[in-house]
Amino acid sequence: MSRRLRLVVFGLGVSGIGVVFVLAALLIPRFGGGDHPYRDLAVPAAVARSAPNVVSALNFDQRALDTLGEETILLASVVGAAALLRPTTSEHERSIVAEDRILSATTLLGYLLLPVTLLVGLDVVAHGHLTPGGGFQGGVVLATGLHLLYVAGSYSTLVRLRPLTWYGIAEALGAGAFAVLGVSGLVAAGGFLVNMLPYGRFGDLFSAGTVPLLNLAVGCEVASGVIVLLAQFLAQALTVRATR
Amino acid sequence: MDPSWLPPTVIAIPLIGACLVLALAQHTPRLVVDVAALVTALFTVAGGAVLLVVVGAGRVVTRVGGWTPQIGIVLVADPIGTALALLAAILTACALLYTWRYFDSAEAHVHVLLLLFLAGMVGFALTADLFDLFVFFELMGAAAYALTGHKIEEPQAVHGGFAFGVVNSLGAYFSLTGIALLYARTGRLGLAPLGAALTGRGADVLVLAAMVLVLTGLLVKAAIVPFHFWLADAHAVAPSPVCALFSGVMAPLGLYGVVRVYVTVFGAAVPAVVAHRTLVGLGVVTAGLGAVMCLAQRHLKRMLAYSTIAHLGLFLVGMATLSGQGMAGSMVYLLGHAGVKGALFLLVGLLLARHGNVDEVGLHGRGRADGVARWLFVLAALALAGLPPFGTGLGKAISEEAAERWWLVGIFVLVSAATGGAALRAGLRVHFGLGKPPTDADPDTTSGEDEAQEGRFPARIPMTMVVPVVVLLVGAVAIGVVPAVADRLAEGGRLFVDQAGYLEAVTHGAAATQTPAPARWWTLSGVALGVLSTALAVTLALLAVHGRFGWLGRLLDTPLRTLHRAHSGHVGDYVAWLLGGVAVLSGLLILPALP
Amino acid sequence: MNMFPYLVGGWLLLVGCLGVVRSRDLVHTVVCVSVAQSGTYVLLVAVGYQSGAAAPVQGEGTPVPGPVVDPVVQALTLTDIVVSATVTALLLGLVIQIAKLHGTVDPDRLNDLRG
Amino acid sequence: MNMLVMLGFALVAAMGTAVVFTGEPERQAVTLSAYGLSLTVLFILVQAPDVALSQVAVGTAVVPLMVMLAVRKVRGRRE
Repeated sequence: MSRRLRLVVFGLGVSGIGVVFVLAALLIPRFGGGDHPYRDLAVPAAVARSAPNVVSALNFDQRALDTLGEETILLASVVGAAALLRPTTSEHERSIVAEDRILSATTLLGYLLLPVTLLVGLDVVAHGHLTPGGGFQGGVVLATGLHLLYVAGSYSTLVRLRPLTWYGIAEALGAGAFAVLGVSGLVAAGGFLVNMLPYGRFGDLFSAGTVPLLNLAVGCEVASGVIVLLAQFLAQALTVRATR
Repeated sequence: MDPSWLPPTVIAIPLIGACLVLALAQHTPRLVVDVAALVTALFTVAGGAVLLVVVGAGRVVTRVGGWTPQIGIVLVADPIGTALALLAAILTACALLYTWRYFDSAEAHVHVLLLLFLAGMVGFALTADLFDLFVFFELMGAAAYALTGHKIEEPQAVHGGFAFGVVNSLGAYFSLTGIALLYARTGRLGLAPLGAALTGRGADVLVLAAMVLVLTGLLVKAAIVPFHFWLADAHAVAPSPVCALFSGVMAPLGLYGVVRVYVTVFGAAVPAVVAHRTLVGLGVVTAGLGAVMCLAQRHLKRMLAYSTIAHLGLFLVGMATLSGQGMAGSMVYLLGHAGVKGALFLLVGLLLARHGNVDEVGLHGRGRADGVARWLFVLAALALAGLPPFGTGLGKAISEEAAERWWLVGIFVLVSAATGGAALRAGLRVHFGLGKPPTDADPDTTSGEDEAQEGRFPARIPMTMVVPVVVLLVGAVAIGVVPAVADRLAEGGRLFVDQAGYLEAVTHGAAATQTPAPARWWTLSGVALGVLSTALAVTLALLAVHGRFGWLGRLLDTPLRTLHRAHSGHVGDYVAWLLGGVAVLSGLLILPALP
Repeated sequence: MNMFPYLVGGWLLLVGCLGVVRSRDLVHTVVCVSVAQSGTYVLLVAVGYQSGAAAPVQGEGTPVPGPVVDPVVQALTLTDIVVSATVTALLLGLVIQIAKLHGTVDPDRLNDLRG
Repeated sequence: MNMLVMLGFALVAAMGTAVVFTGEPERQAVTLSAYGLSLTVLFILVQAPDVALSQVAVGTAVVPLMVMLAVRKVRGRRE
């Protein structure tokens, strides 16, 4: 289609959808209203299992299957991106040029922020059932933290601290651990993904049953997965070149 | 013993297997990876088979995590969903066996992605939660985009994967918007709780708009016109064993989703006649367009892809009857089609491996020495047209009976004849060198000349590549000759369209009422119509091989060119059609359903 | 005013689609797809909002009574964000390979999948 | 309070539109990051701290970084 015709088809479609959507939005319960039947069931259920962070309870207990699927999507796309960005037979990875080691302000900031970020990441993973955050958020923070080394200008250090094979294995084990915990629920408590551990005392680090364990598995998978993912993009942008 | 542990186990097997393969892949030889992946797929097949037996003519309901349907996620295995999960597992096993000698690279990416893809398909077929359906939809998608673009040395492959990814993702976001609207109205996410909440209130614009949006993503997956563009591109470029999965089970799962969601969620709120009329219309248009485009291809995988689109249209017509019989007919047809079409894709993969080419013209006569493969190709082409006793023929016969109206029966016969004829034409030209190679090249179509080599030009065809073809064809015959299959699916069809029974089973776990569905089997007219479409296909193929279309060919030239040009491979075009399609769908479903 | 947040969700979905349709660069296309998806987050959190309610994270010690905003939509949005990031990664990977093989990322100049 | 929430929604709508109408992918990585930040602000305003944390990690850091790297690779091919 020509650009013009394409925009005409799109325009007709959008006007139709727009009218329907506005008419539908008029019938949605008032914004900010108090009618949330699912919430009224989910919040007491979470509290009964000593999980103050109801969102975590939903993600790792009540709707844990969604999260299993979500982590599998992440796994699939990390493996998929690795497959799509593998160097082809007509490409090679050029060696990394050693950077000069002048301690600029950015470098210093990068090195200073690195431990802080890693600690924050671990904290977010560990307290996922108590405070905002969890395995996913913490995992991303951990992975991003490691990449502060790239910001600090030391791609070679980053590469040395990043044995990708092991992160690949850690990613697989993290994702597998979630499913295995699900199956253990089946064996131990008669139901897939059943929260089979004692719920503990409300607000304790070791409470809410399997929620912290699942958080840990996800944290491990997400941190390794995002590192592997970003590694592919960094390699493409920095080192993979066509062989002439 | 309570069988509720089985459905989640069947989802978990390929998932855990994929993680194991990925962990192993880094440090073990290729053979270990091949065996581990294949064993995982076979375990999933076994799990699916056991589940199918346990489900019987009822439903197995699993409350994941032990939560009630209002709080947690529920899995419901019924005969039709389980049959589709089993089909996905069998096709994945075939694909893994076929890839054993197919890819040179020692990478385990394909194995892991295929197993994750399988987990997504099984989850999609078994879940009874609308948001969970979206999650598994995306899981299928993520694995499928990467598999489509896997041949990264080939320009068309990455382009096709990209178009597929964009269109499918946007379709999924429309679905999610619909889910959000439904949640705003009802505060529920489970299919059964949603259905219960919408019962007896009638449908207003909010509910109808939500329905249109939710169905959009599923129709994109099912490649129904005008959401079908991605399918031909993706199938043309994906590795052949992956195509067998896409055509055989991924796209049909989209149709499964459409009917599942309509029946369980909207069955009581939206008049059946409105849904019926719209879906039949979409099915007829899809079948017709797919058949025409199928005949107009020279790229063998694109030809098979359009034939899949045509068949998806036919399945939708059968399912749109919203009757047990129509559902059963479509399912038998779908299973037979998966075997036949899978075999055809694998045979084309063999051509690609042996000759480095999938162009009907360029391969003219070059497949004469392919031994058993050339006879299998002709047989599969005839089966595609509906030759009894293949499952395709039986499914077509049952669907025709369910469709009732004579003109719909005519469409079934013509469309299956056209797709079978196109495949037969290619087989006769490539494997038997019949007719003269055509010389005119249409600039608006893709030829298959520059398709990248898959595999490594084996001098002899390896057994690992022939066995899956034979397995698939034997399976397609078995579906047509083992009465238990059609019987079980007849039961399944009846359960599938029974909204009240589904809601009852999820909320109270009550067993299905045991009124046996009438058995569906070959009838005299069914056999006759199957033979008729096969004969038409043969006639069409012979005419086409010898180029005898004369004035008809000249008359069709301009419209064909326009059609070719509309399938432009431009992702912006596809999205414009997507939006236009949603608007049309809104018009068809909302206006007549308003009080 | 009462429906404004819902309209923002719909607007983002459709404006993202518009971006895809008129895009002249596939990287731009991918970013527009992610904007379209963000429309779904916005719609979801808008649906779950309750005026004056607290975040669905109970305080330390004992659970605090009183309304909280709907945590379910937030759980869904979290999943949605992961999906968005992964889809973006895959599509960008494909774009990088398209650039290598076709020498262009202008959709108007990619014409190898016709008919 | 509600006024602030509405402003948040308006900001997100404006920023999202701006991202779409930024034609140059190089600059889009920046507007996308800013858009991610505006979504984060909105999520904080509507009492969704978990979502805000995800969004700030993914939407303002990881995704724009991937976009930037992809642009760098794609542009590198053209020169």
